[in-house]
Amino acid sequence: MNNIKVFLNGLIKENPTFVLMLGMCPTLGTTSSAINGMSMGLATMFVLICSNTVISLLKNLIPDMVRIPSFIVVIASFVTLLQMVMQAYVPGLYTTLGIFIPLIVVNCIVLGRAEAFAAKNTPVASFFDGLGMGLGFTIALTLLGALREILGTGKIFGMTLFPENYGMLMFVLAPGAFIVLGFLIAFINSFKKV
Amino acid sequence: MNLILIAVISLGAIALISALILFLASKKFAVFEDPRITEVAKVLPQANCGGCGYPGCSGFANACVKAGSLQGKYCTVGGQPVMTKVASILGLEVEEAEPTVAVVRCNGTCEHRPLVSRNDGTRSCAITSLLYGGETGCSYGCLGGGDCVNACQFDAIHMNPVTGLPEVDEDKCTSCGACVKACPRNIIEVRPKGKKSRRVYVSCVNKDRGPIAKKACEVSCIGCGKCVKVCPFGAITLENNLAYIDPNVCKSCRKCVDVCPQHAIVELNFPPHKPKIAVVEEVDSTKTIETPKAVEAVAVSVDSPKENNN
Amino acid sequence: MEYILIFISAIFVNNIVLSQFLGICPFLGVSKKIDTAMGMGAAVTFVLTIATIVTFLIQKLVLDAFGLQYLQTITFILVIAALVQMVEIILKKVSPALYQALGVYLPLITTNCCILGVAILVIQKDFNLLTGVVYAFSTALGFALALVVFSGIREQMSLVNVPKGMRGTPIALITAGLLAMAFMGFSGLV
Amino acid sequence: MENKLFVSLSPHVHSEDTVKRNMHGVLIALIPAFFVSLVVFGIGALIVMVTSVVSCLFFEWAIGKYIMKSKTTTIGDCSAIITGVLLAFNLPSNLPIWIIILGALFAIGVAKMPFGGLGCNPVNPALAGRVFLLISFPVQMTSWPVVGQITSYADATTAATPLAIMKGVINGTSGVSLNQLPSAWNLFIGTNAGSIGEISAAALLLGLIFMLWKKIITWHIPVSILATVFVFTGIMHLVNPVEYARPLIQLLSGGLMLGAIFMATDYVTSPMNKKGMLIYGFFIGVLTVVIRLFGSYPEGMSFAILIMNCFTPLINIYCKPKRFGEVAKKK
Amino acid sequence: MLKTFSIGGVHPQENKLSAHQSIIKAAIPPQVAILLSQHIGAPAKPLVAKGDTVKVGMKIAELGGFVSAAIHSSVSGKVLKIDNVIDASGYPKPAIIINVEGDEWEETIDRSDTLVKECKFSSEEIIKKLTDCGIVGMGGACFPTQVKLCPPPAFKAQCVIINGVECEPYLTADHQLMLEHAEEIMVGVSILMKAAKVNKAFIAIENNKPDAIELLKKTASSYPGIEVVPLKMKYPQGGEKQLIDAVTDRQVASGALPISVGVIVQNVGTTFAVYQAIQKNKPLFERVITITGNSLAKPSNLLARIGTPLRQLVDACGGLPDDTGKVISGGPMMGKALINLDVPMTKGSSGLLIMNEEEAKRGEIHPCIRCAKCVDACSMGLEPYLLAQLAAHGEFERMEKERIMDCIECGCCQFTCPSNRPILDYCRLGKNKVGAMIRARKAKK
Amino acid sequence: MKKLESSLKNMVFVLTGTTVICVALLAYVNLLTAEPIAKANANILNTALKEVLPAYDNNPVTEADTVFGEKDGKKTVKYIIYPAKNNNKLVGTAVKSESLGFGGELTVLVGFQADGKVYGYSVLSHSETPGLGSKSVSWFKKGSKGDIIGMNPGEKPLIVKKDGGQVDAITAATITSRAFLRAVNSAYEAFKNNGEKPNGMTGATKHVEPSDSISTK
Ligand SMILES: Cc1cc2nc3c(=O)[nH]c(=O)nc-3n(C[C@H](O)[C@H](O)[C@H](O)COP(=O)(O)O)c2cc1C
Ligand SMILES: Cc1cc2nc3c(=O)[nH]c(=O)nc-3n(C[C@H](O)[C@H](O)[C@H](O)COP(=O)(O)O)c2cc1C
Ligand SMILES: Cc1cc2nc3c(=O)[nH]c(=O)nc-3n(C[C@H](O)[C@H](O)[C@H](O)COP(=O)(O)O)c2cc1C
Ligand SMILES: Cc1cc2nc3c(=O)[nH]c(=O)nc-3n(C[C@H](O)[C@H](O)[C@H](O)CO)c2cc1C
Ligand code: SF4
Ligand code: SF4
Ligand code: SF4
Ligand code: SF4
Ligand code: FES
Repeated sequence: MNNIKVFLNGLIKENPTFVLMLGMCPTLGTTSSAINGMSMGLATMFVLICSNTVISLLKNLIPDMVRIPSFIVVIASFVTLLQMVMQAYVPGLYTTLGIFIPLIVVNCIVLGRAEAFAAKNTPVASFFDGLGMGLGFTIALTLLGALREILGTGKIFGMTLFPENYGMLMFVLAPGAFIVLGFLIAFINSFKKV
Repeated sequence: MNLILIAVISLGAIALISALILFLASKKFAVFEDPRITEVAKVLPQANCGGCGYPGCSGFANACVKAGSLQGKYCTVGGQPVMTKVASILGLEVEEAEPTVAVVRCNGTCEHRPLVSRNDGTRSCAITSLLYGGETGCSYGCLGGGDCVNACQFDAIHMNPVTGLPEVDEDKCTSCGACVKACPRNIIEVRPKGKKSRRVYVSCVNKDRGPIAKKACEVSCIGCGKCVKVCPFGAITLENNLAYIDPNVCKSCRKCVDVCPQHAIVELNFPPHKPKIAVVEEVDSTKTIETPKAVEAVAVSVDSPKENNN
Repeated sequence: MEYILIFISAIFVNNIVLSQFLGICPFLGVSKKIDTAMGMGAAVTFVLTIATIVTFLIQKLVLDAFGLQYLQTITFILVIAALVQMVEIILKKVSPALYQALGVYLPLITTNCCILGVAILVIQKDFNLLTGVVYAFSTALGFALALVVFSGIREQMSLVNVPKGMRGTPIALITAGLLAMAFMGFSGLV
Repeated sequence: MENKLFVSLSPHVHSEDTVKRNMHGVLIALIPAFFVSLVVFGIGALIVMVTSVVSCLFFEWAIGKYIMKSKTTTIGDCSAIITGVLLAFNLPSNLPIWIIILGALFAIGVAKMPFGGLGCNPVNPALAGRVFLLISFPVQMTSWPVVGQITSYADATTAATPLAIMKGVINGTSGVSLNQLPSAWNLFIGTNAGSIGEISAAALLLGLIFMLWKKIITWHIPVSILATVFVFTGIMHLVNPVEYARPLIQLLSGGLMLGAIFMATDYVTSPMNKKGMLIYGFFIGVLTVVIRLFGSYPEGMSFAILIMNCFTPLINIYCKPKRFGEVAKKK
Repeated sequence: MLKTFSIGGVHPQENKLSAHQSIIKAAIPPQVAILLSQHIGAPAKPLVAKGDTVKVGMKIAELGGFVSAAIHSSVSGKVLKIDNVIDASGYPKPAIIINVEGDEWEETIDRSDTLVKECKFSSEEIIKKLTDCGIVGMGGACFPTQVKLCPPPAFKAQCVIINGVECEPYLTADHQLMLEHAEEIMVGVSILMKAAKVNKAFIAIENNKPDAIELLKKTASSYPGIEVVPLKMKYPQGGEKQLIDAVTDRQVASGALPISVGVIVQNVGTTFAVYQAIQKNKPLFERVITITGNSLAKPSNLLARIGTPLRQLVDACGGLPDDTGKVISGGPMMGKALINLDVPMTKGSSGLLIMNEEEAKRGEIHPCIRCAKCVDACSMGLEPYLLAQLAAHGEFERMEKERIMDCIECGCCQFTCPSNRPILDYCRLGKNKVGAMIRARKAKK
Repeated sequence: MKKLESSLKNMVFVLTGTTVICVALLAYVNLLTAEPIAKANANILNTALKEVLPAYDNNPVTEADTVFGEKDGKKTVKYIIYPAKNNNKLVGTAVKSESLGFGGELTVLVGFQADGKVYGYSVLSHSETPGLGSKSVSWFKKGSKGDIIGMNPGEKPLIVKKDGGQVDAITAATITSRAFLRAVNSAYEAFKNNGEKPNGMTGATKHVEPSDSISTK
C-alpha cells in the first residue's frame, strides 16, 4: 500500500476518535484545554509511531501465544521512556496530564494498531500508519480541547476570546467533555453521510 | 550498571514467571473449543475494544462462529479486510454461486386494482394482514405498507408512490432475503438474476378463481393455463389457479408473456423488439461477471448495523 | 468510617467513569444491553480487586524494595495482562458457568484503562493494602453502577426513534454527559 | 354506492384524553405559583418567564425545522412551554437574559431534541437546563433578589435563601443560625427569597390538587417524596436540632414542593407503574436530604430528580406492575 | 360497594341507544350464506351439496374435529353452491349459500312459546344434544359449548357464571334478552348446572341494567342455587378472567383456563340457546343482534337468521346513512370493522355498529409520552406501551417474557392513550408472532 | 523469515528476552534522566520558595523541618517548614500546609517574614474547580481583590468577610477561600511553634482535619 494513503487513512477515513471511537479515556480526560489535548495527542503519537515501527520490525520473532504480552512490553517501554523524559524536561505538563500518560499503554489505539497493522506490514508502512493515526488522534484531541476551552472559559490556547464570566463552566468539567464530543461526532457524521 | 542489572533481573524474572505460568495454565486447563473460534480470533485485531458490541475479540469470534453468519457483525478496528478474512474462515462467501435478486411478484398498482375500503389502521403490512385482506379486493396482493422496505438493511427496496408497490434496486440488493421474511403475503421471492438481469416471471400471487381474481385486479393471474401450454420447456406449473415459472427451467424465450390474457407475466430488461435473442443462453455463464457482487454484499452488510443500532 | 468514606467517594462522588474518565471504551461499548453490562461490571469488579492486590504487593515487595519505581507502568501492565489471561484460562476449565457469565469479558479488561489506572492510583494515593482493596473494589462497583444505569437508559432509548444523525455514539455520549451531570450532585458528600 | 368504509383493528372508540389536554392541565396548575411570583418579584419574574418560554419554543421549532428537518413542528403539543415555564420557575428573578437563553438552549437542544423530542428524553429537560446553569454560572445562579423589588430586574439587591441559611449552619459559618429561618407560615405562602416558582408552597399545592383532580398525575410520586423527606429530616432534626432544621421547614423550603409536584412527575422521565413510582419518590426524597445536609450544594432536589431520572429505566425493568393471575389463588 | 375486577379497566361512554327496544323478528332474506367456520376450532364439514333442498333447522354441516360445532340451515330452500365469501375477518372463507324458498321448519322443533321447566335429560345427554344443536358461546369467541362443559378430568367445575355483563358500549342484545326471556334463561342456567354437575350459578350483570337485575333476582328466587350478582360498571368486566375475578375473587393464572379455578362462564345468549336446544329441540340458527349507531334512524334489537346479509338488517333499521365511515361487527371496543355490508351474520354476531366518518377516523398519532395511563388501564396488568414498542422493533422474544400472550385484546390501552397510539395493533402483531413462535417450539418437541 | 512457533522454549525466551532488553534500555534511560527529574522536582519547590520568601542565601530545602501529625495511629506529614536565611540570619520561613477545599486537598506554601507577616504564597497543588476555586492561585496575591500579603495571622486569624473576617472571598468559591485561609492560619501556627507540635487551629469546623480525605488527583 502506498504510504501516503496509509497516512491519510488514519487521519481521515479511520480517524481513531471520530470513526473508530478508540482511546476515549484520554480523549475525554485530558481535553479541558486545547493545549492539554494537543500535548496528550502528541504524546500518544510518539508512542504510536515508535511502537508501530518496532513491532513491525519484531513481528516475525514473536510467537503467537506471547504476542500480546510482548507487544505490551514494547509499548510499555516507550511509554515509560516518554514518562521519564517528560518528567525531566516538562514537569508541569506531566503533572497536568497525570495518570493518562502511563495509561497510553492500554490505549486501545496503540495496541489495536500494533495488532491490526504493524504486525502485518513493513516498518515503513507501519511508521506512516502510526503517524497518520497519531496525527488523527492529536487533531481530534486538540479540536475537542479547543472547543471545550472556548465554551468553558472563553479562551483558546490561553488567549482570551471573550471575558471569562461568559464561559460555561460545565464544559471544562466532566459532563461537558461527553456532550461536546457527542455533538462533534454527530456533526462530523453529518458530513460523512452526504 | 548495578542498578540496571537489578532492574533487568527482577523484571526478567517477572516476565519469565508470567510466561511459564501462562504456558502451564494453558496446558493444564485446556478446554476444547471449536477450532474455528481460535482461527477467527487470530485474524481479529485483538484490540478488545468492545466496539463490535461483543465482549472482546474472542466474544466476537465466538458469536461469528456460533451464528454461522456475519449479518450485523462488524469489527470496527479491523474493518473490511478483517471481515473478509473472517468470512473466508467461516466459508461464508463461497455459498453464493448464482447471483440472485429479490423480485416483487405483484403488479397490482393503484390503477390495476381498485380500492374497496380505506385502511385506517397502522401502516404496517404485518398488522394490516392481521386485520383483513387489504384495501383492494385482492386478498393475496401487496398491502403497500412497506414492511419489506423497513426490513431491508441495504436500502435496496423502496415504495413507488405512484404504483403503491415496492421496487427493488437491483444494484443494491444483496438477496439477503430479509424482505421475503418480512412480507406477510409471501409476495417477494429471491430469484436468479438471469443473464444481463433479464428475467421472466409471473407477477401475481392471487390464488382466487379466475372471475374473482379478475374482478379484484386487472392484471391478476386467472389460472387459464395458456402459458403452461405455450411453454416449450415445461417451466410453468399451475396450482391453485396460479401459474409459476420455475426460474431454473425457464430459458427466457418469452413466449408466455404474449399469450397471457391478463398481462400477468412480466419480462424485465429485455431489449424491446428482438424476441429471439436470449433463447438458449446458459444462466450459469454469468458467474464470473457477478463475483464482485458477492464481495460488495459483505461490504454493505457489515456497514449498516452501525446505523441501525443505537 | 474511613472505609465507608472511601466507598461512597469511589462509587458516587468520584465515579471512575463519570468523573475520572477511566474505562470509557467498555462503558460505551458494552452498554447496549443490561445483561452484558452486568456481566462486564461483575468481571471488572473481580479482576480489579485481584489485580490491585497483586500489583500492590509487587510494588511494595519488588519495585519499592529495589528502587525500581520507574518501571511501574511496564511491570503492572505485564502482570495485569498475565493475570487476566490466567484467570480466563482457569475459569474456563474450573467453572464453565462462571466463564460464560464473566469470563467472556475478561480479554476486554486487559486494555481497560480502569484496571491499570486504579492500580497506579492506589500506589499514588498511598493507600495501604486494606484501604487499597476497599478503594479498588468500590471503584469497580462504581464502574458497574454507571455501566448498568447507562445500559438501562440505552436499552430504553433503543425503543424510541432517535434522529438518524444522533444515533449510536453521539447520543450515547450525550446521555453519558447528562449522567455525569446528574452525578455531580454527589459532589462534596465526602 | 356507499363510501369506501374505513377499516382498522379495534378499539374503534377513544377516550377524550389527549397530550394537549394533559399539558394544558399542567400549565393551568402552574398559574397560581406564577401569580405569586409576579406579586413577589414583579417585573423580574415576568422577564425571566417570557424569555425562558419564548426561547424554549424557538429552539424547539428551529431545531425541529432546520436540524431534524421534520415537516411538522412539535411546538403545538405545549411541552416546550412547560419546559420553559418550569425552567423559569427554577431561576432567580434577576438572572441575565443571555444566561436564560443558554439554559433554554441546553434544555431543548441537548436534553430533549437530540433524543427525538417529546417522549424520548431520558432526563427532565427543564432540570437539565437548570443544573447546567447552576454548574456553569454558580455566581449568578445563587444570588437571589430580596423579595418585594417589584420594578427592579438586574440590579436587585440579594438575599439569603432558607436553604443557604441551613447550609451555612451545617457548614458552621459564624453568624448564621437556624433562628434566622423564616417561619413555616411565611414559607407556606411565599414571602422569602428563592427561585421564581418555588417560593409559595400554597400555590404549588393548589396546582397539585388541580392535577390530581384532573387525573393528570397520580399521588404516588409527590406523596412518596414529601413523606420521605419529612421522615428523614425529622430523624436528623431529632438527632441534632441545632444543626438540622425542622422537617416542616425543610418540606416548605427550596424547590422541594416544586420538584415533587411538577418536575419529578414528568411523565417521560418517571417510572411507568405505581410500585416503581413509590421507589422513585422514596429515593428522590433520600437523595435530596443527603445532598442538602451532606453535599456541597445547598439544594438537592434538582440533582436528586436528575439522578433518579437516570435510574428510571432500571426501575421500569425490575419493577413490574402487578399482573393478573399472579397472586396466589384465593380459595 | 359493588364488586368488580381488581386490575385496570376503563369507562367508555355507554351509548346504549337501543336499550329497551323490544326484540323484533327480522325478515327472512332471499339468500343466505352460512359460513362453515363460525366458531373457534376446526371448520364444520358440509353435509349437503349443490342443489339439495334444506329445511329450517336441518343439519347442513357436521363437526370437523373435537373442538368444532355443527351447523344448521337457518332457512328452507335450495343449496345454490358452496363457495368462498368474505367474512367479518375480511378474508374469503367457505360458506354454504342457500336460495330461500318459503319457511319450512323441521317438525321436531317445538315452535310454541310455552315454558318447559322440567329437564328430563342426564348430563351426558344434555351435552350430546348441545353438540347436535351446534351450540357455541355467543358472547364473543364462539367456543363450542359442549367442549367447555366437559373439562379435562384433572379439573372439576364448582360453579357456572352466566355473563350478562354486556360491558361493550352500544350493545343491548343480552340486556333485552334478559328482560324478555328471564324464565327461559333461568331454565337454561339450571340445565347448564346439571350438565356441568354443579349446584351453584351466578348471573353477573352490570348495574347500568337495574331493571334486568331486579327482574332476574325476582325470577331466580324460585330456582335453587342461582344467584344474581350486580357488578360495578367497568370495561372489560365481560372478559372471562375479569368476570371470574369480579364474581369469585379468584384470578385465573396466566395461560390457564377458567376451569382451573373451577368456573365455567357462559353468556346469557348461550344460556337461552341452551334452553331452546334442550327443551324445544331447536338448533342454533338464529340469534339476537343489536343494530345501532348514532347516525342510524332506528337502533334496534333484531332476532335474525344466521347467514342473513348484514345489509338487510341495516335496511330494516332505517338504512345505511350516507355519511357512514365505518361499520363494525360487534361492539366498538372489540368488534371487527367490515369492508362492506355483504358479510353474512354468524352465530357470534352480537351487534352491528354504524359510525359516521367523523366518529370513525382514528385520531392523529403522537409520540408516546410515557404517561403510564395505558399501564394503569390494562386489565391484565401488562405494560402495553412497552409491548407496542417491542413489537414495532421486532423484539418478539422479549415480548414473550413480558407476557404478551396474556393480553386479552380488550383495547383499554389504546382507548386510554392520550397520544392515540395504535397500541393494540402492535400487541396483536406481537401476539400473532409470539403465538407462532410458541407453536413452532412445541412442534419441534 | 518464518514466524517463530509457539513452543514453550520460544515463548519463554522471547517474552523474557523482550522484557530484558526493554528494561535494560529503560534502566539506562532512567540513569540518564534521574538527575534532570530530581532537578525538575527541586526546581518547582525552589521557584516556589523564591517566590514566597525574601531573598536568602542558604538552602532551605536541606534545612527543612517536618512536623508530623497523627492519624489512625500513623505518622503523617503535616507541615514542612523551610527556614530562609541571609547571612545566617533568619529572614523568613516558608511553611507547606494542606487543607481540604471544594474538590479535595489544597496544598499551599506560605512564606512568613520573621515578624509573622505573610510575605507571599504559592498554591502547590489543588483540585478545585477550574475557573472558580482555581482562582485561589492568584486571588490572594498582592493587588488582587483578596490580597493577604502583609497581614499577620498572629494578630488575628485570616477569615473571609462573609464569616466576619477581613479577607474578600473568591466570588462564589467561599469554600475554597475558607480552606485556603485555614491552610495559611495553620501554617502560621506551625511557623510560630517551629519545632513543636502545633495544636488544633482556627475556629475548627468539621472539615479542618486535612488528611482524612481522599483527594481526586
Ligand atoms: C384451545 C382451547 C381450549 C379450551 N378448552 C376449554 C376447556 O377445556 N374448558 C373450558 O371451560 N373452556 C375451554 N376453552 C374456552 C376458553 O376458556 C374461553 O371460554 C373461550 O375461548 C371463549 O372466551 P372469550 O369469549 O372470553 O374469548 C378453550 C379455549 C381454547 C381456545
Ligand atoms: C374484553 C372482553 C370483553 C368481553 N365482554 C363480554 C360481554 O360484555 N358479554 C359477554 O357475554 N361476553 C363478553 N366477553 C366474552 C367472555 O370473555 C366469554 O367468552 C363469554 O362470556 C363466555 O361465554 P360464551 O362461551 O357463552 O360466549 C368478553 C371478552 C373479552 C375478552
Ligand atoms: C461545578 C461547580 C464547581 C464549584 N467549585 C467550587 C470550588 O472549586 N470552590 C468553591 O469554593 N466553590 C465551588 N463551587 C461553588 C459552591 O457550590 C457554592 O457556590 C459555595 O457554596 C460557595 O458559595 P458562596 O461563595 O456564595 O458562599 C462550585 C460550584 C459548582 C456548581
Ligand atoms: C405532569 C407533567 C410534568 C412535567 N414536568 C416537566 C418538567 O419538569 N420539565 C420539563 O421540561 N417538562 C415537563 N413536562 C413537559 C414534558 O413532559 C417534557 O417537556 C418532556 O420531558 C419532553 O420530552 C411535564 C409534563 C407533564 C404532563
Ligand atoms: S431485504 Fe435483502 S433481498 Fe430484499 S431487497 Fe433488501 S437486500 Fe434485497
Ligand atoms: S411486498 Fe409485502 S411487505 Fe412489501 S409492501 Fe407489499 S405486502 Fe408489504
Ligand atoms: S389490549 Fe392487551 S395490553 Fe391492552 S389493555 Fe387489554 S390486555 Fe392490556
Ligand atoms: S398511554 Fe400512550 S402515551 Fe401513555 S404510556 Fe401508554 S402508549 Fe405511551
Ligand atoms: S481508552 Fe480507556 S478504556 Fe479505552
